Amino acid sequence: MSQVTIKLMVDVVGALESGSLSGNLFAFDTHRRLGSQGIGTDALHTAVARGTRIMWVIAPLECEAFVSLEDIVIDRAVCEPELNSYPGSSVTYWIGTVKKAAPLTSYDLVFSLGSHGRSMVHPARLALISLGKTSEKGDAQ
Amino acid sequence: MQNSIVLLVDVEAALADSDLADNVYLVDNTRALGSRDEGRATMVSCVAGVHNPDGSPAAEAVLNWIAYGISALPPTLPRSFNLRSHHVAHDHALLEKLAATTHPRDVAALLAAHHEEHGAFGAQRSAMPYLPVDPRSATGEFVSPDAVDYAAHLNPEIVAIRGEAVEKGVIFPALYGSPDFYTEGWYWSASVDTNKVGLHDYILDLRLLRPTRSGGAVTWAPEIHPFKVQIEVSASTMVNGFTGGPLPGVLPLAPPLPAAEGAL
Amino acid sequence: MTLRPDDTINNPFPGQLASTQLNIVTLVDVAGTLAAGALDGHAWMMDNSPDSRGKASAGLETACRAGQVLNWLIYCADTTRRPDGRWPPFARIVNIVFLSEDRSSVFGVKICADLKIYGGPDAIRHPYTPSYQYWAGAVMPNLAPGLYPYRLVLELETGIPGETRHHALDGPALRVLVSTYGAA
Amino acid sequence: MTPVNIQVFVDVIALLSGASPAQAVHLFDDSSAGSEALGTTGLVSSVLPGQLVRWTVTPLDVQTQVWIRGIAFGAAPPDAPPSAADDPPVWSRRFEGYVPADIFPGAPHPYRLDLCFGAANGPIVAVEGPALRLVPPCADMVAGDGASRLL
Repeated sequence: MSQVTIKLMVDVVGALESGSLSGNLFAFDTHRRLGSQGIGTDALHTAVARGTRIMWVIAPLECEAFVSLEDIVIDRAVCEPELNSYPGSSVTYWIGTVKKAAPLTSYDLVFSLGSHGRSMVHPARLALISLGKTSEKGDAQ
Repeated sequence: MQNSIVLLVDVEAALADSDLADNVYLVDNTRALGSRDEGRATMVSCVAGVHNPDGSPAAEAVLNWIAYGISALPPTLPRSFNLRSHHVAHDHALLEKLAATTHPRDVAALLAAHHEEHGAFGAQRSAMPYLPVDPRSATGEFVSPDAVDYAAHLNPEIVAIRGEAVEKGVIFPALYGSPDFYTEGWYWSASVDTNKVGLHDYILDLRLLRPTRSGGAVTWAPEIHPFKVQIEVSASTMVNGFTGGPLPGVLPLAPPLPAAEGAL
Repeated sequence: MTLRPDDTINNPFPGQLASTQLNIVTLVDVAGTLAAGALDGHAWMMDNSPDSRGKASAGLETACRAGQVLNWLIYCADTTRRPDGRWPPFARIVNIVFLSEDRSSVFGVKICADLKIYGGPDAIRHPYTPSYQYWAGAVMPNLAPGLYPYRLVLELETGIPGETRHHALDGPALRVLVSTYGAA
Repeated sequence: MTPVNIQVFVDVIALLSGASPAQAVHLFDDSSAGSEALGTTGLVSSVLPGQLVRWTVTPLDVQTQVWIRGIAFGAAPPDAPPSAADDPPVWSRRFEGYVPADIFPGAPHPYRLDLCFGAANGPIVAVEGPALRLVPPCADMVAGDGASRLL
């Protein structure tokens, strides 16, 4: 069983200022060589196969800025991410296993930002794509 | 003004490729000032200098660097999560359990369980000087330092900042301490001479650790990989916000005054 | 240490406090302090923790959690270079001393790990190598919730070379909240 | 006569997350003639005719960016354009000026402080409430005696 980490780096101040995560979210994963597309953008498409374990973790751009991932809205027939926290801490991550391969499954991310917990949704820009389709460039779009 | 420059590194891929190209992504916090190629290896950070009319700097310009492994523990974990003394506490707990055990089979089971959860009892983890004493995967699970898979979960470390921008006196980098858990208390920072306007290259030396198994033992060999980055320094002259000119005038208190230049 | 009801403050986002760094900022009017011979009315403290109390006073109560990194920064009211090229006198933090609940004695339990001055470079490679000079520490991970008063000891330049004065702010405190494990 | 420094401290993330300026902005000065409401957005700074007044802004979350975009005196309407145009960039504007010498002391002169943040076309937060109050020159001589001796 393979595992991929999706690291979500958020420019919290930029997102709060513009009221949008568009352009203020930078998503990275460790499957570039397996066909992931758009690494480093807010439209990351992660190449996965049935059985791939996916872990979503947060990284704020600045150490004084709070951000947490409150929800991942995704077709639950494909993946059912669960919220976990690191033992002895209140820092959380999401983890889920791909239940079936699908050509393209986009998902929403729901964040909470800043010291007063402003909620913000990043709709359907990130996606899971099938490992098998990696040779067809642009297929994910 | 402080620029935060973050490097995200796919450590596993970089080790497989023996190359950082395509496996490093950069992000900074000064897009509004003109930084470009955010999220890519080619990112250029913009530093906006401000000078007094006499050319002296009117504001400090500071760069801060940090490098994250994409698969490593998140940087926001408080220190309590991963105290350097945890393994000692675990070893003590094991000793207490062993003292209360009489049957050899139970001793073996305790030792096996401890090894599974926390690594070998009393292991000289410092024998691998670059490895954390309590290695954890991104999900927080204990990983034996003998597990080559652990390479992906280790953070790259910036060990030097050098190159043209340093040699020409554009940036003045040094290593600083902090009580932050994530970096084990170290980060790089530099001041910028904003008189040196233009595009400048510098090199970050990143240290990755490559595990190799020979016989039964795993050795972690440090590898230094240079990575070229650019900054673009611009400068503007400080102007008075009220007058639009270089010098302060009389404050425009209401009711408006007739032009009163040289009131002092 | 007695637990007050507000130690368990109902923050809607319990994850945030321990995972972000807090800045505790002191502003000192150096000239005013030197003229008055005391900090009273010439020094104020603030932080960026949403649940802190007494912001912009000398009695700041910083709401924080075990394990959290705290940075103590100091700013002076006058930082503009004089026409004669000299800089106005400035202030620095020389110690942070945790006190008993009634502030009558030094507290015997370690409150912060790695509490010390930071910002010094590993090497002065060049006259322009920056030096930042701030205090920082991480709240001890096993510290019980409660109120932990402290004394901020400041050293002020007087404008006369080699002559400094020392003053202390005795009003601030850390209010360590109950750590909430798990998700909100 | 020493200048008056008005320091504006801003919890940028709180302000952008919905906190009011009263919660997230703190104003101070070092006037030797006595000021009111230090630490609040209602700061009334005592200033003398001919005295130089300097404003500076500092983020409490030190890695964020905040600038004074403009300062407008009087009863300017909330949507009035700020005092400075878009050029030069906000980070190269210094706000300082001399108190007029020909204004009667006593009445406060309220002003509005427009703050802006990292983005070029981002929001502007208006801080209403602070004021300058002119005091007669003798007020300074009593309160500021010690300071002037040392400095």
